[in-house]
Amino acid sequence: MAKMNMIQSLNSALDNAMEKDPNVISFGEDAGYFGGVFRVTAGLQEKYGLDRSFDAPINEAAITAMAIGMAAKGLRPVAEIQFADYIFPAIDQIVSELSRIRYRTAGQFTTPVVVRTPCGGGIRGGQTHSMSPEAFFTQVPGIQVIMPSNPYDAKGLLIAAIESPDPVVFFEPKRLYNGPFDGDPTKALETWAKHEKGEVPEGHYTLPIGKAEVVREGNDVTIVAYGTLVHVALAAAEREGIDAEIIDLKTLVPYDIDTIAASVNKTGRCVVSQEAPRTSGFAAELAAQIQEECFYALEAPIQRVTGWDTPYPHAHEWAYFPGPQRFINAIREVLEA
Amino acid sequence: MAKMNMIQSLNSALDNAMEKDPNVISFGEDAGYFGGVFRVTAGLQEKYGLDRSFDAPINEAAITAMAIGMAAKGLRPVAEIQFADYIFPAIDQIVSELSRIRYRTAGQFTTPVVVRTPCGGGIRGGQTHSMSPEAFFTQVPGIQVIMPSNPYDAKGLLIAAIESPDPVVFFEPKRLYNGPFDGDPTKALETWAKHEKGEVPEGHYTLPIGKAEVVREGNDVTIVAYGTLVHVALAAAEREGIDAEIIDLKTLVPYDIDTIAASVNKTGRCVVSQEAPRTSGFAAELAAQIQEECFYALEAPIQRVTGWDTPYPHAHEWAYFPGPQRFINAIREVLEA
Amino acid sequence: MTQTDPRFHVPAPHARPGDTPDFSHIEVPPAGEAKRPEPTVAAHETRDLATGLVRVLDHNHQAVGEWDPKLDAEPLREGLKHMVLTRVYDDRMLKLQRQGKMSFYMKSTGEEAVAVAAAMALDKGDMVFPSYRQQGILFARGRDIVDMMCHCISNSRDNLKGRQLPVHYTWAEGNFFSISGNLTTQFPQAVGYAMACQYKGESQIAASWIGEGSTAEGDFHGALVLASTYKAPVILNVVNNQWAISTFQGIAGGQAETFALKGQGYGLATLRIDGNDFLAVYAATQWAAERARAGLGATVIESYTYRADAHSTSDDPSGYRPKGEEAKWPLGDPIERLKQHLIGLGEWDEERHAALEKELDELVIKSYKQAESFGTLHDGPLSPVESIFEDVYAEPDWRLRRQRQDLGV
Amino acid sequence: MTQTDPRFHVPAPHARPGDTPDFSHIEVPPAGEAKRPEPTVAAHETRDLATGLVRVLDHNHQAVGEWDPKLDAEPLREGLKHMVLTRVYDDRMLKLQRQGKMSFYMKSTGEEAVAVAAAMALDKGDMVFPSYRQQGILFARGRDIVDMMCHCISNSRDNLKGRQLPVHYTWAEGNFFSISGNLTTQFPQAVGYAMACQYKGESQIAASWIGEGSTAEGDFHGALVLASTYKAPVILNVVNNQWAISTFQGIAGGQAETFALKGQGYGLATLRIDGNDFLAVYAATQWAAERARAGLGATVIESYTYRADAHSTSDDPSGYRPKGEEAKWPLGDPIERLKQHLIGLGEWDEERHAALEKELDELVIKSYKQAESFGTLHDGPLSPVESIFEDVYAEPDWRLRRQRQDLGV
Ligand SMILES: Cc1ncc(C[n+]2csc(CCOP(=O)(O)OP(=O)(O)O)c2C)c(N)n1
Ligand SMILES: Cc1ncc(C[n+]2csc(CCOP(=O)(O)OP(=O)(O)O)c2C)c(N)n1
Ligand SMILES: [Mg+2]
Ligand SMILES: [Mg+2]
Repeated sequence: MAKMNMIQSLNSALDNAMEKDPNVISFGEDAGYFGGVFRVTAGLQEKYGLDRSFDAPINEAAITAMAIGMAAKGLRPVAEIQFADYIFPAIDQIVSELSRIRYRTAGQFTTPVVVRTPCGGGIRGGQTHSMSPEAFFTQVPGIQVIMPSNPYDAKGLLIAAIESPDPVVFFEPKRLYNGPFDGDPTKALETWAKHEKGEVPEGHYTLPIGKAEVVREGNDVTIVAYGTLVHVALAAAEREGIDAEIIDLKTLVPYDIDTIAASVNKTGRCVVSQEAPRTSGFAAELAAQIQEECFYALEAPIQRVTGWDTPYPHAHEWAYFPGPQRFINAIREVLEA
Repeated sequence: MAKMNMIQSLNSALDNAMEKDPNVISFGEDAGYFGGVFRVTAGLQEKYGLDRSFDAPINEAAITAMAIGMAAKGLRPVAEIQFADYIFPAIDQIVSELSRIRYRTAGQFTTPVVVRTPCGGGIRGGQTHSMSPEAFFTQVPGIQVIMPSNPYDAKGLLIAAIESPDPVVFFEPKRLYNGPFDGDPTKALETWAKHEKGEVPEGHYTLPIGKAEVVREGNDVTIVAYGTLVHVALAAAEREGIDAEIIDLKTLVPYDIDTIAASVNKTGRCVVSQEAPRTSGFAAELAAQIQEECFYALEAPIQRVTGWDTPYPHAHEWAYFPGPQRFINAIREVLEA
Repeated sequence: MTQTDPRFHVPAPHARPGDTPDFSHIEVPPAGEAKRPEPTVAAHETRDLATGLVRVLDHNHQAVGEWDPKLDAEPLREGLKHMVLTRVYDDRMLKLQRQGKMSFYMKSTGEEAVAVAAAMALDKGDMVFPSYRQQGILFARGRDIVDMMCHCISNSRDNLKGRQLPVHYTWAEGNFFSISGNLTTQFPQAVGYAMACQYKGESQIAASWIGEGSTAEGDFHGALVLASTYKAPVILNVVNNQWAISTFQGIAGGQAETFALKGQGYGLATLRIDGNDFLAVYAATQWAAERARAGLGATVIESYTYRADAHSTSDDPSGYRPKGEEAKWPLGDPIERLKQHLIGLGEWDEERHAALEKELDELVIKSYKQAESFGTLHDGPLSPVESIFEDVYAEPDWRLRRQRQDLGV
Repeated sequence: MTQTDPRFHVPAPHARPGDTPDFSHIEVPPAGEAKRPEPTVAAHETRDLATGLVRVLDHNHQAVGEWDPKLDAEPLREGLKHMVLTRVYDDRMLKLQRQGKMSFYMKSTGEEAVAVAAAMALDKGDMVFPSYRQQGILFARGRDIVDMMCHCISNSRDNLKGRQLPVHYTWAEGNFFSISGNLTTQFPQAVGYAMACQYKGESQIAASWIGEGSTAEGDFHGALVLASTYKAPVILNVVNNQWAISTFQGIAGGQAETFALKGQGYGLATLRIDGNDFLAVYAATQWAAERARAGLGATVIESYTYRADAHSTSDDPSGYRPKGEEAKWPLGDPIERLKQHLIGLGEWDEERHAALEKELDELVIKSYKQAESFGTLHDGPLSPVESIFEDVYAEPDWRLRRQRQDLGV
């Protein structure tokens, strides 16, 4: 075991995967020589050579298409999109191609590509460095969607994604790269050093795709979160002393409905959350499915804690970000209903 | 008043709008000389000239970007994307640009573009001519999303979209172009000639964006539908003799929550529907919001009638398409719950 | 409102319905004129070849000049056979589509050489990423016709389980990648595939085809950027058949001299060839493959040809171009030209040709009977309904398992 | 695992950290050598200009050759002043960013001529679609410095209401379009805008700028296709400053000879110019604007220059290129070169230059004080919080009204 932040653990995942399987290669804008603007791929080119970790031209569609072609030939490409905001030029290759190759060829070709990309706000990135576009990808049959919330999970899930026979879009909440974040920007930055999920094995391990984790047990309300908001939800529950059960979803597609339903059936109340704008975000899918699944257990309407239906503003980032107060409001709402 | 099918009424909308405002122009792949593969823009080039209705290169991103640039200079561009399946190359220009110009310039520039595109299955188009990607766009702050279900609405809403100060993605359910469709592919094709919504004024009129319509009154269950499924839901209710209230949503963003909530509060039961794959579709947004809004009125979980989480298959199109039987199953489920 | 002069330029073709077909603007250089540099030549030295037109078969149907691939009669006859089969098959399938046997069809009439000659010049192991109009590759590579038909009529033996539109073939065994309904997406994929071939240390290369209309897509540029940056062993074919559904080549081409010339901007080798000349297509592909295998990177080949029939069964060209335009196409018909060449060589004659056509037509008819015995789209049997839930993922997750149950299959 | 030879080609720069900066591979043709055709010339006749390098200022800082725009001393001094102001402003803003006054900053050091000279050669009414490194345009067009700063520190007077990252200016009055954080998206938008200018019968044209790294995006191709098809009156500038964050120009350029050459493939006029030569940039822009206004379509201009500082305040170039590389750049510094030219003309001297620098630095400092009086990102006041719900739509719909309530503002 070693202390790692999320950048290091993701780097370690790539390192282990590349060590183990010579078909694993990594590329992206600034992701080769320099090792990525967030340094997730640092050192890989030096260690594995120019053709296993390399720089790509600034064309996200071409990066994805290149990965698809390589995967069809048996490689295991891990493509980095520098910011999730810049995944949109690639979305046609993801929606129309990557997701469907297995289906439309009836299994004659498969393209187990991982598209890694940092997402989310909280770093004053403004509207083009802050998006959480995960819900777009959860709509696409054939794609698995993952978003870890800590270094330990990030590594285990990234290796699992690379080894998955299916294509994966892997979101890395960039606000968590260097430390957990409870939603209070005025506090001193925390690091992963003191966090138990900052303890990361140096060797190869995987976590199961599709499994959520109850990160806090409780009886009064279930909070479903993923990525950065896991920490915010925890902070909100702690701050208010609420007996909340908090689920870290980790995988969005396929999401772990059993774990969620068991919890909501127990607590009878539920808050679902996402950092993205409210309308048609992934929390809507969760709410829709949970009310169907647990209707008779529910004692109050499911509340959604989300970003607003606006672009991510720069200066008023913290008015947009769904911080602890917004969780507390929603929890009160469901508890008092 | 004249009898029009949906192609004619959309064409008439464009004609009226171009007649009225010389800044309105129309373009797209095969949309100029030939008048569009579905003939929605037929005759416009002849009538208004080569620079008001013209062919565009096969580059959906460039078509959208061209529209943005033109709109910034004060034109009112109506861009056709030949099939909604091909809107993905344009999605970056829509999500990152079109939707945000007003916001990021604090109103100094606005880009009132309409992107028209035929969507949905039922014409044996296979996975690349059948998609209903509307939910993607409902996630994008700054965009209005419309999908009419008949010639009368189509015209009134298209003119409203063209005159809207905001950008609009306008979906045309292609299975409805030539006639209503109740979901039974074995029946003889119907035309709009005998349908009351096939009566369309020849002159200029608009329908309000954001207003739904109760197309069938009822007391036992509310069915929310849009596009092709409005007709399928009606057929299901008729066939089973169910006292269903059916709402034609027409506008998805902003959706008419008041009309929906009033109905669900009355009936206490609700089915929401979409043709797109189930996960994270627009029906999820509806269900999430309705359960929040009408929780105490609901006597059963809201059911979603949707496509499956698969690409749209070609041969088994009708096993995928959410036809009347799937509505009936869902209605029974909510009624018997 | 009356029509005024357009306020900005919108290109228009030379002739529209009602006009007399007019190709007088097309310059056809004499066959044999183009120089053939070594495949090791610097990319920028192929610039002239991007604006010229490599032609081997002259107006007397004789093979002339440096690009003559000097094939024996046997492969020429084989090529002829594949082209005739392609045409016969296309014609039959169109008829069947009109009879409601399948939902859709796309012919390659007039463009048979582009696919067949290229396929013959490639190794069978080379991976092809075609568009929907290179069915000729399948014939050249010996795909079973019954299997092809089973796909087109989506029956129980369709190797794509009824999931794809007709003509959107996949044939992994034959190194034939999945055809996408989305234009141009395969172009950059082919480059990635080619890079992976090098990565694996194999001599395999990749080749892809798109139409001239499809060059307008961003993915065209992406493919050329990748090919240029990584010097990938790939052949990037642009089939300029003059039309993209109803829009003529000028809507994609604009003021560009040729489509091949775009490759020069990326430092790629470029050839513009007579796509109706079997020998030119063969020679160009061979040249580009040799170059790619030598590690010298990609070649952009523009095949100049004409789409002699409708875009697809959903299209009627009489709405946008003069009737009979195809007969006036100055580069003739690829089958006729190769046939006359072989006759000129004394290696073929009209009788054998007629016999071949008859034989292949019978083969196609017989094959269709056989294919139909496995079902048709209209009457079934199809792939089992539950197969729609398979292959979305390696294993269906709970959502798909439940949905299958909901459908009751 | 040890490093082996790469199995496919991956381009690498001539020098990396620790190496001695090396620009010996760069050919610098003598100033004055390039021919200047009339702006009405056929696009393909500008091919040589796509691979050459238009230079006006020679090594003695004299203006030579056909491209000399023969400007009076006054506009030259004005240009010098705008460039100095740009640099002084950039330097000051960097310091302020380091002090936490703003979240982010991007300098244009070394590239001032590209923006300033182009802006001066255009009409003020021409619409510009810049990237984030053409702040020089704002100075040349006389934007109020305090306003610029108010944007960068997102205070209560930020004309973008704190919604955009610093340096992502918009200034409609000055015909300066919104800068996007997404690369290259503005390139095809500029073409659409230019077409609309023609549509409205105005003589206004559009100009856009992207970096050489950004040419790899699909939107680059889309812009050139549109410009070619519709012959739009637009100037498409590629600022080749050798670096795209940490990747050198070869990752986008691959085996291409130059970036300008790409324009030839679309039948567009093409110029490759010394971007550190104020007169060359001015002359080229003037030429392209004249061509555009004459209805002859677009010009692709590659400005060859060097990003003399970090990509942005989030970047440290010492991780990927040798320290001091900027000092070895063979085309020198744009400010120094114009200054020496003016001195050579007897129209300027070191004293006046020092005084100018001082004056502008004081202006910037004073302006900042003033700007700060309207607030800073850190300490406020900012735009009112509720403004985050405005301008999403013309009118907020029920969702935004409720959300504003939820936020309690
Ligand atoms: C991304 C995308 N946009 C639009 C279409 C619709 N479409 C299908 S074929 C076609 C024309 C293609 O023309 P070209 O590339 O010249 O190929 P050809 O049909 O002539 O072989 C169009 C516009 C599509 N299939 N995919
Ligand atoms: C679509 C998109 N992809 C990636 C990025 C991240 N990014 C910002 S600047 C940059 C480098 C751009 O280089 P270049 O075009 O040469 O411009 P320069 O910074 O040199 O002026 C990158 C990759 C982005 N902003 N947008
Ligand atoms: Mg074509
Ligand atoms: Mg650059």
